[in-house]
Amino acid sequence: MIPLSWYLIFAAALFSLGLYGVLARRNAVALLMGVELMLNAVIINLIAFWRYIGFAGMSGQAFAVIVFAVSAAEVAVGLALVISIYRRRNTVVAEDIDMLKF
Amino acid sequence: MEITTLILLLPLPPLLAFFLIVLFTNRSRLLSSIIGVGAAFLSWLGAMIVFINALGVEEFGKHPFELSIPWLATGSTTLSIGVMIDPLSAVVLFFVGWTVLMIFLYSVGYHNFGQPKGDHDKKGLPPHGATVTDEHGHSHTVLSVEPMYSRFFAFIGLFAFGMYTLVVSNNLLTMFVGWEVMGLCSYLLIGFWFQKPSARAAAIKAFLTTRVGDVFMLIGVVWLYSLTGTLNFREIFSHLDKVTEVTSLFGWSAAAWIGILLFIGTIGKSAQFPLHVWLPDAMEGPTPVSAMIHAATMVSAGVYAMIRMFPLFESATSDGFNPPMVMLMVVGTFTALFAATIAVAQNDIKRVLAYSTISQLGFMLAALGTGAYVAATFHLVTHAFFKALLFLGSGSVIHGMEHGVLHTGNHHVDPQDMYNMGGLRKKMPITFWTFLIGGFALAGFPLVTAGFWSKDEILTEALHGGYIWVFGILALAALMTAFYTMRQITLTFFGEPRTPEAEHAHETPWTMTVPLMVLSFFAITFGWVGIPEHFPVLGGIPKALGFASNWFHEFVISSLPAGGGGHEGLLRLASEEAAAAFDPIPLITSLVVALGGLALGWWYYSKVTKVEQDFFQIKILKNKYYIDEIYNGSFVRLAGWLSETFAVFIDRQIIDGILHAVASTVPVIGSFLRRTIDAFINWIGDKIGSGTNSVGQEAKILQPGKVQQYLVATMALVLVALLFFITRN
Amino acid sequence: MDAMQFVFLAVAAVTLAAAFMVVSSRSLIHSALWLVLALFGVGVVYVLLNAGFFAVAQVLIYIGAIAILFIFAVMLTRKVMQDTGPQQNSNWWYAALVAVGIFASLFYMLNAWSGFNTPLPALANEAGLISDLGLAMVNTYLLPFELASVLLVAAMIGAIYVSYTKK
Amino acid sequence: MEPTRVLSLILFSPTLVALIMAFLPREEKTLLRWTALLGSLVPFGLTVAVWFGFDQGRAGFQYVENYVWYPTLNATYHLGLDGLSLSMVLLTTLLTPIAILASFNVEDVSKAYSVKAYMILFLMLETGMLGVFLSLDLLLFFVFWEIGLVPMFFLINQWGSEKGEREVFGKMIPARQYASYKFMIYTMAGSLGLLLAIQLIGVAANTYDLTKLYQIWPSMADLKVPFGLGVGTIKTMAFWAFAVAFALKVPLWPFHTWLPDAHTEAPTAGSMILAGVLLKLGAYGFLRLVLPLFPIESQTYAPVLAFLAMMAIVFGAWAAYGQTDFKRLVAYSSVNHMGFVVLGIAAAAAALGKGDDAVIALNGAVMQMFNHGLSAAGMFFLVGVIYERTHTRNLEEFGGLFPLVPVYGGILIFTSMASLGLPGLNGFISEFLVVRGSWPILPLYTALSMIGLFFTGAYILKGIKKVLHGPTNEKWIGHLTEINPREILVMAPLMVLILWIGVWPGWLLNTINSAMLMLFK
Repeated sequence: MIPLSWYLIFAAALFSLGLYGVLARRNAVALLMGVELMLNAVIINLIAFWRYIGFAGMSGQAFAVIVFAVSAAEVAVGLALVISIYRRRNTVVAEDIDMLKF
Repeated sequence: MEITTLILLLPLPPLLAFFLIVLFTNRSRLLSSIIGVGAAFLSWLGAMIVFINALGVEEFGKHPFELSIPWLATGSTTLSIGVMIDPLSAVVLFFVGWTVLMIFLYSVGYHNFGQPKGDHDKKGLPPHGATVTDEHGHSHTVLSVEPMYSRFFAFIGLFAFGMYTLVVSNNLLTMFVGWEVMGLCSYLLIGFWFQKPSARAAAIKAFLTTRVGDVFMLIGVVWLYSLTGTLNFREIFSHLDKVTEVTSLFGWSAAAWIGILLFIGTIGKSAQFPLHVWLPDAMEGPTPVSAMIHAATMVSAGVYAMIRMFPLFESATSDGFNPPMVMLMVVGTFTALFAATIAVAQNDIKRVLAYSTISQLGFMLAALGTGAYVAATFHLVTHAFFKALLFLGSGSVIHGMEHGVLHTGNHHVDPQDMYNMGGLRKKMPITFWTFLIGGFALAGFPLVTAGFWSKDEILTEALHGGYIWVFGILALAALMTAFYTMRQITLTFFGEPRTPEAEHAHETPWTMTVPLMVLSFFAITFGWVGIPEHFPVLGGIPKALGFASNWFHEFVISSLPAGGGGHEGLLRLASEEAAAAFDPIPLITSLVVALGGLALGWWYYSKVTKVEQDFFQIKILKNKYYIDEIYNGSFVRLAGWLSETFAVFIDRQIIDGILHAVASTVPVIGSFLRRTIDAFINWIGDKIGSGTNSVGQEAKILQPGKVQQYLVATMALVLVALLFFITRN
Repeated sequence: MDAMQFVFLAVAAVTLAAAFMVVSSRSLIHSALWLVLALFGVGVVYVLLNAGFFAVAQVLIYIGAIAILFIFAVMLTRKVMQDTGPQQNSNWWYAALVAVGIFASLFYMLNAWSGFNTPLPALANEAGLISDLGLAMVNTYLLPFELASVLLVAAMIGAIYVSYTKK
Repeated sequence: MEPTRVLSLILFSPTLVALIMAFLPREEKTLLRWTALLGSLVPFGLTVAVWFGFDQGRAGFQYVENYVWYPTLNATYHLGLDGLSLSMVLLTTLLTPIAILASFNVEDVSKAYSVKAYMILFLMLETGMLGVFLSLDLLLFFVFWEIGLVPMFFLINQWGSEKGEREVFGKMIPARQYASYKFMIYTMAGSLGLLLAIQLIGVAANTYDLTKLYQIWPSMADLKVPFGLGVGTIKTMAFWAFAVAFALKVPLWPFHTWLPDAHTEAPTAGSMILAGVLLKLGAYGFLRLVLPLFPIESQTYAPVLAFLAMMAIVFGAWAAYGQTDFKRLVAYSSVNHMGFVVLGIAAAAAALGKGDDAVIALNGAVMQMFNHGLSAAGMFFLVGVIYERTHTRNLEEFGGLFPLVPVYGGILIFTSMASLGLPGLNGFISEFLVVRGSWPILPLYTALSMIGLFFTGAYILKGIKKVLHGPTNEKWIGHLTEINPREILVMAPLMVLILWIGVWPGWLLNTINSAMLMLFK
């Protein structure tokens, strides 16, 4: 018998690891991987809540589907951007992409 | 088919021909002329059917053919238009049908159908002739085909449409439509050779001069409409009391003023003094056009409109004085004499006829002014026949002369100048005989010709009406008419050829001579339908043969709504006209003036061989009393000044000047404000701006542009928020 | 500790370990491969949560498509980013602090929540779950579902447009 | 039941098309032109459908749409049609595709002012004009009234004729700039008073809804009047504010001087729309707002209006006759023709509700608006056709072109005759009705206007004389090409309508007549 808390803690841990990846990695591709981990953590949360609390309806799963779509879109666009930047500026280091500074 | 439907369809074939030629067949001369003449033939056929049908109706004047349809919604009422044939329009339709068909046919020959194309002919200029080589290898110049041949048929088609519309209308509005369509066509046709500056000027002159009249006429129509609520002739005449009861300026009734306004329209259209100036210039157009304008259609239209509106004129009497009728009489009589005097001094064969037309139209209007309704109609019809004949005949002469000009190659010889002619009777026999008939009809050669009977009737009526001065002046004008007619015939056809060109003149093709012969038939016989009942010997012949005596009179007079409007004047007139007993004085006068004038003309001009010998080349007559010069000096220049100087000055200098002055104050105020208040505000603004700038310079370090740093900061903030929530609980 | 708990703990441990390798591995290719493992672990967690559809979708979409996409991206950009240099940026240290802090505070907050230890409710009818989801997608959540598809199309066009080079 | 949102659809479909065009690439000129043309045919098609669905016999407005717009101001988004606005909407939606087709040869003048911008501006202009004709709310009316100005300003300013300079304040500036600023500022100046008057009415009656104002405003006796002025004075001032704004637009003498400049300098299609529709906005304002809202004041000042109309007719004709610039001649002819519209309106104002004369005058005025729209658009287009080939508008430089361009010549004569008011063509019907209606009411002014009618003939014939007739000017031989099929296609619908209305005006006049009867009887 697994209580809800386990899933939540697991998800929080996964989220934090992903967050660390996003904040700390230099490579933009790796940065996107971190984002994927965070999104997965979110999906686990949604499904866990659905399983434990909102079992009567399908809202949890429906939201999860949307998050799936969003994450797929995010990866597609994100990687395309990375490739595009790589082509133009010959770098994938997130810190180097700083044209928006003052 | 209902007869009214047929009447409705009458004007359409020429209109259809116009559109067909303009849109489709303008490249084919043959097709265009077939369509044109065919359309004229269809209309002629329809007109004759209608006319014959009309003859068969008992008391036709009371039961005319009429058809109306609602056309314009005007408030709570509706304005109807439609067609009507009553005795008056039936006879007009008769001569219009014939003359139009003849003119169409004549045009085929006149514009040299079947001749080769000229080498240097340009659109918009008369053809110059073409060089051809015959089988023997000799090359010589012949007449060349008109470069805008098809267009001509389109235009005269539209012209015929206008005239038919005008004749079959049962209301003033469609009549005005036909009237104006003809105005347009006369503009287009007078300016047919538009590359000639003189033709261009003449076209504009014609349009604008007639427009002066039209503008007044429009007011007349509108006024009549607003008072009676209808424009249908018969309805107007049955509601004349509505018009006569209204008093207007000078205490004259509205009927008088409307009559005068409508008459001004006719002055323009029928070229009466003082708006006659356009008609002689209209000779710039090709000859069939002149015939169209003078005889068959346009100028007749003016008189026809007056005859049509006669009951209105009649009703305008107040206190024994009838302003519009007097005006008709004065203008008509004056013009009759005035134009005749000018005609005597003209050398251009067509110009003589042009002034003669003005003069003859004056006869009709004067007759109408004296109340001679039938006489005016009669003269209108006979004049249409013989004047069309004369114009076409003169065209034939000119055409023959052009042949001579081409033969000799001397292009300085004017083929229209009568002093370049002479002796043409042998060269152009058919033209000669028909022209002679037409000329005698115009002069009023006794008993035989139609012109005698109609002119005689006018003189008789004038005398009967008690207008001795009208009678006198008209008789004098008739004398001069006979004189200048004989002058023309003598100079053109008799004697010896005065130029080599005249020697080489040639008879014209059958398409031109056949119309001449047909028209000369009517120029003689049409007079016989109107022989007065009491005329010695001849008056009884119709009765003896089983016809109504003075058939024309009986037929046409029934057009007047006798008793219909309940108007006494009309009743009096109708009975009086019927009873006009025979009087020898006018008959003798007619005989004397006609024969005397002809004899004088023959006697004098058979001796004249050079223009210098001609006593009547009087400067003031030759220059048409300098009326053109007076108009140019006054009205035309005034209009030019008003438009080119005055109106432009007002717009550019005064109105725009005020605008610019107002506008120029704005920069002045603006610059003042800029120097004072703005300077202060700017100072504050500058301080704020520079302050912001320096703060920004300091703060920009916070914006490294690195995503992850931003994100760390964000997340740190999120963390702080979380900790805040945790500690709060 | 029953079997389920054991399975869960094992899977979670593997997943978290893999995730840790994802964010810390020097070689990006290794990172990507670790990501595959982590995602697979998450898929197993879905199975434990009776969300079979998501488990399948996880394998198909994340592992089958997204992870492969990552591997391609890594290969395409290999030239400039060798595995030799430092893989963490200069302030990774703040990042770690923030991540740990967030995890800690999340844990603390969840602990304070009354429903934290909700027991697992029984499944009413296992067979209908996927079809329920399908019905919900075309009934109640039709609009979001359609929006998601529009979003995907837009993302696809955008991705093509962004990475397309004009010749 | 009639479809309820069709008016909004008509109103905004040009804007929608313009929006779509904003996303098309600037280089694809052919695509842009065709999109604009096909897009502008949509409102036309809808209008034709509305025309057939319109019930002449029913009083009041049809196809009404009414939504709250600014609740605090009581302003509404209120659209509706009656016979008057229907005929004007038809004119607008008809002329816009024609004008767009006429401007297929327009090119980029700069990067910003490209064909794309031109077409978009044109479509925006259509929405502005339609909005004025359709709105039944004073505030909405004003908004659209102003919207129409902006595209026109840019059209004149950027695509206007390239040559010509005007001296202003001692400086020479390009004529098209001068014309566009004059047009803009002059009209805006007129609108100021209009806006104030609208505010006044809106505040006093607490509504901007025209259908309600028709009931309340004319009889409103107690106003919260500032400065202690009487109600009558305030109403008179409001009347003049309205009248001046509309008179500027019509334009009435002496407010007309912007017109020759703007018309002359505008691009061909711009002149077509200016003369064809924009001038009608002023006359429409008189009919829709001034006469119903200020019946008493209109009656009082009708002689003044009639005097100005007479001056417009006479001076417009004189000035037209005095021009040597072909386009300016045609531009002044608009002053002349629109004078008849105002004359009819003035006559109706003087005898409002008293019998058929007023209704006939109004019928004539509205017909004249429609007819002038057709013939003036045609004339401007024809001037544009020849200008494009010869690059001159100076009448003295033409001459005898008829043999070179017979088809063009025929079309020019036809259109000129319509403009001249030849019976059998449309212009005559309306002039006849105006004269018929105003003669019994204002005989003096009508009689004096006849001078202008005469000179109408004079200047039209002058135009034909200088362009087509006379000896052929040798320098154009071989250079002047015949009117091309696209240009004929532009003229064809205009010519068909000119002839059709001239021969059988009933289809149009019945609609107008029933509307006038309901509005003003």
